[in-house]
Amino acid sequence: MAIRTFIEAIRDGMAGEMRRDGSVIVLGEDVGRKGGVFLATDGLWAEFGDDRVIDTPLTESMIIGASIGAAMNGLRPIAEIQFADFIHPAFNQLVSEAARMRYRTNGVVGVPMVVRAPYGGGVHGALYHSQSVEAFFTHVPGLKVVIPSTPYDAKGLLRSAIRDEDPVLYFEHKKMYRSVRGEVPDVEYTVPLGRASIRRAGRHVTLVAYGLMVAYGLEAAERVAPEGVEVEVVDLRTLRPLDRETLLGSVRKTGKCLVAYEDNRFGGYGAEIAAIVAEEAFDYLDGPVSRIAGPDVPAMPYNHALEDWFMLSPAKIADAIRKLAAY
Amino acid sequence: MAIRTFIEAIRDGMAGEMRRDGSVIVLGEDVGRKGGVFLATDGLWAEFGDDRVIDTPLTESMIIGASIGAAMNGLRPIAEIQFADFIHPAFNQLVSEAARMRYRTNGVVGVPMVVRAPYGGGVHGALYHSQSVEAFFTHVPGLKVVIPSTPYDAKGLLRSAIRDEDPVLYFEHKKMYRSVRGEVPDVEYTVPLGRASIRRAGRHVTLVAYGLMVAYGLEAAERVAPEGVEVEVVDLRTLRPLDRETLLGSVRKTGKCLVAYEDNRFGGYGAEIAAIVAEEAFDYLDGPVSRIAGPDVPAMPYNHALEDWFMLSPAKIADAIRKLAAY
Amino acid sequence: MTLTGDGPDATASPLAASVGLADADLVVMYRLVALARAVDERMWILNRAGRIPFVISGQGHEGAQVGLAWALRRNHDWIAPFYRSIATCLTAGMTPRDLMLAQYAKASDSGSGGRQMPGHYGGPEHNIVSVSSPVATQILHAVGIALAARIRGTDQVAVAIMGEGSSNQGDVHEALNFAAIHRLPFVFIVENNGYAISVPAEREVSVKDVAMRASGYGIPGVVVDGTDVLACYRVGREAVERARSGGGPTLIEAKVTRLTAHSSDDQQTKYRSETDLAEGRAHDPLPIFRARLREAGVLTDEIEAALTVEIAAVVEDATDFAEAEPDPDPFTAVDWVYADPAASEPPPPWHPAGPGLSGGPH
Amino acid sequence: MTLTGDGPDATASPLAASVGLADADLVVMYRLVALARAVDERMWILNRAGRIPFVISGQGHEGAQVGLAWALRRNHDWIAPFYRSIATCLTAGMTPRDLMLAQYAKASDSGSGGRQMPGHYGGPEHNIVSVSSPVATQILHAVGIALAARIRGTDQVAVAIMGEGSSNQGDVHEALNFAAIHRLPFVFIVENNGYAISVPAEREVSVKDVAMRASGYGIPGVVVDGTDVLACYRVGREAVERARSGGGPTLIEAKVTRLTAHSSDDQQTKYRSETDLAEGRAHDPLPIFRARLREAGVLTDEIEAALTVEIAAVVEDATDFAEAEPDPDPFTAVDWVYADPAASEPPPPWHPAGPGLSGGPH
Ligand SMILES: Cc1ncc(C[n+]2csc(CCOP(=O)(O)OP(=O)(O)O)c2C)c(N)n1
Ligand SMILES: Cc1ncc(C[n+]2csc(CCOP(=O)(O)OP(=O)(O)O)c2C)c(N)n1
Ligand SMILES: [Mg+2]
Ligand SMILES: [Mg+2]
Repeated sequence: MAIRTFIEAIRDGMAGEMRRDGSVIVLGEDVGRKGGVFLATDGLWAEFGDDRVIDTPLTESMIIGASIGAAMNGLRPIAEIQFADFIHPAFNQLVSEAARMRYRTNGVVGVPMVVRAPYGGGVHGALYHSQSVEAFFTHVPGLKVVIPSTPYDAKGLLRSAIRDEDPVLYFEHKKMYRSVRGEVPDVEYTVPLGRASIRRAGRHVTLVAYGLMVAYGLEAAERVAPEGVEVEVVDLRTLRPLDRETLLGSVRKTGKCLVAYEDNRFGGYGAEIAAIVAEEAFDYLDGPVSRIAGPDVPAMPYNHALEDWFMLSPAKIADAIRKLAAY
Repeated sequence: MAIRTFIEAIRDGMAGEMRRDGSVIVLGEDVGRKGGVFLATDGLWAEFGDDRVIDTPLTESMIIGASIGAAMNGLRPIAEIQFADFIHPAFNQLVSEAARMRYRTNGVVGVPMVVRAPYGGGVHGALYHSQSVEAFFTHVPGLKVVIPSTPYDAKGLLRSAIRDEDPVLYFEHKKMYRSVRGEVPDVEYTVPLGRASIRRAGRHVTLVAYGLMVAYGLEAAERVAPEGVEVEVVDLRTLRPLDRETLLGSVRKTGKCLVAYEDNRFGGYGAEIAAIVAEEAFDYLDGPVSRIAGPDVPAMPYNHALEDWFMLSPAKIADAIRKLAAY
Repeated sequence: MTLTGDGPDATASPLAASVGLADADLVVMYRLVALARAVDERMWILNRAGRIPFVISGQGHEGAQVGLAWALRRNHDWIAPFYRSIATCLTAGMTPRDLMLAQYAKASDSGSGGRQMPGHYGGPEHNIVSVSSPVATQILHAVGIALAARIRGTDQVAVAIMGEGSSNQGDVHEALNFAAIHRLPFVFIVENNGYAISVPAEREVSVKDVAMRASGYGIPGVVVDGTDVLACYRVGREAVERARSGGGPTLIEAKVTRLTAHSSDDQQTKYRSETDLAEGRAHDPLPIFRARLREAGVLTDEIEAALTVEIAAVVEDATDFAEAEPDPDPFTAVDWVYADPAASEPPPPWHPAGPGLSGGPH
Repeated sequence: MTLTGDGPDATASPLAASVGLADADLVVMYRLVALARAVDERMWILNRAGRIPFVISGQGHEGAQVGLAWALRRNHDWIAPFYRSIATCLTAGMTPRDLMLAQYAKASDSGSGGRQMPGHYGGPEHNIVSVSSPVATQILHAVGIALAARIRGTDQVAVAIMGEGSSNQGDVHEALNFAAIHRLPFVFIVENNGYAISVPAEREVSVKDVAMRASGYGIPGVVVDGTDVLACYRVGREAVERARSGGGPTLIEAKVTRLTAHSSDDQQTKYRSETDLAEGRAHDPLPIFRARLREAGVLTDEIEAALTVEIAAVVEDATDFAEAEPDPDPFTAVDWVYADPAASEPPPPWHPAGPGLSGGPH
């Protein structure tokens, strides 16, 4: 067991899979010699060379579209989108093509590829380097969406994503890259897609979260614990496919559910979680399924005062927990 | 009062605004001489000429991006996307640019433009001419989203959308173009954005719908009426901004809420409606907030047997109403 | 794809010899053009008869399609075609039965199992990429395929094909730039028929020839007369050889004509003059190729008569066969969202919940 | 933007006369180059001192920016710039205070009120389009602006500016095609500094000169040395005149150098050799323009001394001013989602619910 940062775990996950499987390649802007703007791919170009670590032109639709083609012809591409905010030019390729290839060929042609992208705010990234984009893609059948919250999971989930036969979007909260550390075994292991994890057990309120919000949620749980509120924190890890059993099992136990997400509230991923819980755990609910989420403004503004206003925090989540617990 | 088809009402709405305001232009693929593939713009080119009715190249990002620019320099463009399925190449321009221009200029620069697109299935349109895309855009603060359900509203809402100072996506269910008729006054009138309409009053279940699903929902309500189930049908009309008062008022009255939408269920627009109702009307609920929606497969398949399987119908909605009413 | 070899098949008229083929090749090529036309015409008849709700056609494009595709190695090279690529698909190995199954959207349609709209062909066993509707996306798939071919050393060439209107999409720019930088084994074919639905070329492409855009990527651009099947073959062969030998991509623009409306949903007389339509008909590749082969003595009365009979029978067979095949079982519509059925969301309430029917292949 | 007129300002050295300007114009242009550099250098100092978290720089691009922008009519023509456009923005009328307010993201930043990241300028009163981060989108805005100018008969020209890496985005293809078809009053400027962050031009653009792509759209493409400010002006003027007089768009590629790392988050020594960096420094437009003007006798010791003092004072003033301005009130963050505050969703629970504070401007 070594202690690794979040980004090191991601890098290790890629390097490990590239060593194991010669068909895995990495492509994206600045992923080669520079090793990526966050250094997620640092060292890969030196180890695997020009053919397997490709510095692409500044063209996201091409990065995704060519990855689809490469996946159809025997490779397993890991495409890096430099910031999740810049995935939008590739939206058509992801939604119309990657997501539908297996379905439209009646199962004959698959597209095994991973799209990695740093998302999320609180890093002075402003309107265009802070976005949470998961809701756009969790809505799309045919895509899988993973958002890890620990270095252990980051590596294990990434390995599973690379081995998956279908396109997986893998979003990494950029604020966690260097601030989060944890134990990561040196041995090869995977964490399966589609399984949530209960990070903290509790009897009164289920807090559903993913990515950075898991850490904030755990901190919020600590804050309210002395007040006698026991929070169960469910880390979804894979947003699609969703682990309904773990989610509903927890809510049926606690009777109260709060969903925390950093993205804009209206139509965000948490809306689906809330809707599922409201429908499928209705008889168990002792309070309204609640959400705490990013404000409904177009994007995270830059000035620190504005950014702080936008971002969720352990304190804001704790307030929402208190309100729900008191219901 | 004249009886007009849905598409005639839309055409009249555009023509009326173009006559009233010289800054309104129409642009898109085949909108000129051909009058659009559904003939929504038929006759406009003959009346308003090359400068105001522009046949563009086959490039959606350009259609939206240039509309943004034109709107910044004094025009009010109505951009037609030939099928909603083909709006995805313009996703970046809509989400990163149109939606954020006012916010990023702190209110100084607005983008008054309308994007019209036919959406929806049940017309043998297959995987790429049947899609419901509203959920991608209702999630984006800065955009407004309108989906009319009657010729009267189609015209009145379109006029309001054209006069609005912000970008409005206006989706038209293509199955309704010629099959739906209704009274449309010859006088100039508008229907305000952001106001839902109660299409049928009832005491037992609130059915929330928009677009084609309003008609299906009304038919479903008819079907269950003899069984003693009184359904209140709320037609949202504007999906964003949402008319919370009408929505919540109805659910607080009936205590039961069913949301019907044609789009894929998971993460669809109806998830947000369900989440809002579950949170804000919790104390009034006599049954789980329920959803009936399109299956979670990547798109609507072509063969009629598969398409029928995919599409909602009055019968399917009636079944869902019965289940909820019996709760 | 040449048949040239020893034996009687190796006979070559001066015409055939001029492009390095045997007369037998030319006859097969002619048959493909004529067959594509016959299948296509049948599609329209079926549409008018209410048997199939939608037709999109390759009529006028067939000469270029056969000539260009003839330069590829069947079942080895890759093709990312578009909705007019009927003759391309036939040349690459699909059969009239395959096409008709797609047209009827039957369960046994090997491209999509009846899920795709007519005209959206796919032939996985022939390395034909499944056609989708949003135009131009396929160019990036072909470029990615070419990238994989280069990295894996498979000696494959990838071809993408689309109309001139579609070539204005942003994806085309990004694809050509990347393919050119990496000198990928890639060929881009534009079938320029002068219209994107109703919009004439001068309102949708800013230059006379799409091929003029090639130099902006540092790759060769060639214009070829799409009615000249053998010229298309020659140009295609050069591009494919260049691609295979590491010389990088080529842009080929074939000037063709659209003999039909855009699709069965279109009325082209609304936006095309009678002169324009007549001019189009004068560029029909079928009679032009036929006359050329007759002149060269390659096509004789005998051969023609035999082909006519054979093609009629094949089209009849394909139609009858496809018509008789079953529709897909509606409950298969949940299959193949993912490779792993467990990854699917639960099916809708109207879906039977029996084993094998919820969320996965059965 | 020329100052040429009667009076002492009209004096023209042979150098100035060669481009139809007065010496006074040249001095103002030189001042703009030097001022942009000084503001830029100050930004880095502030960054290192921890005053501003992020810098993205125009150093090395200023000569081209001033020369090209000098050809525009201030506050009439439109500019859709990018994050390196410091000198462009100054030439178009923004002040060092404006730039520093943006850099500090203060409430009184007229471009965005502190919402945008440093480098994302905007000057509505000068028809400078607010810069966003996703590259290349602005080319379509400029084209749309040009379309509106043509339809409304405003006699305006619209310019879009970006780096060579960004010019590979699909939006560029779609924009140039449309602008060329309609011969819009539009100029596309590419500032080619040989890198897109760490990726060298040969891996991101498939041709030596981006200008080679112009012919693929049927528009003129010009390469100009970005260290030659007056050549840039000449080329810019021709393009702007052509655009204004109905001659359609032009693509101008200015060869420039990136004197700094991509941004304050980048370490360029990781991917650029010392030779490459030295070569870059040899193409610094500031000393080159200065030498040229001194040689021509336009820039004297006296003028230089005065400029040095003035620029230092202006930069000092701008910094002090911006530093002292207040941050935005966090509760204004709900404002301007829509023109109509009632269209906003309710604010989050941590937002005060007082009048004017929920969902609208106040
Ligand atoms: C992205 C996208 N936008 C619009 C359409 C609708 N559409 C289908 S074919 C077509 C015209 C294509 O013209 P061209 O590329 O010249 O091919 P042609 O049909 O003339 O062979 C259009 C606009 C589409 N399929 N995809
Ligand atoms: C769509 C998009 N993708 C990626 C980025 C990240 N990014 C910012 S600047 C840049 C390089 C731009 O290179 P170039 O266009 O040559 O301009 P330069 O910075 O060299 O002046 C990249 C990749 C972005 N801003 N937008
Ligand atoms: Mg065409
Ligand atoms: Mg550059």
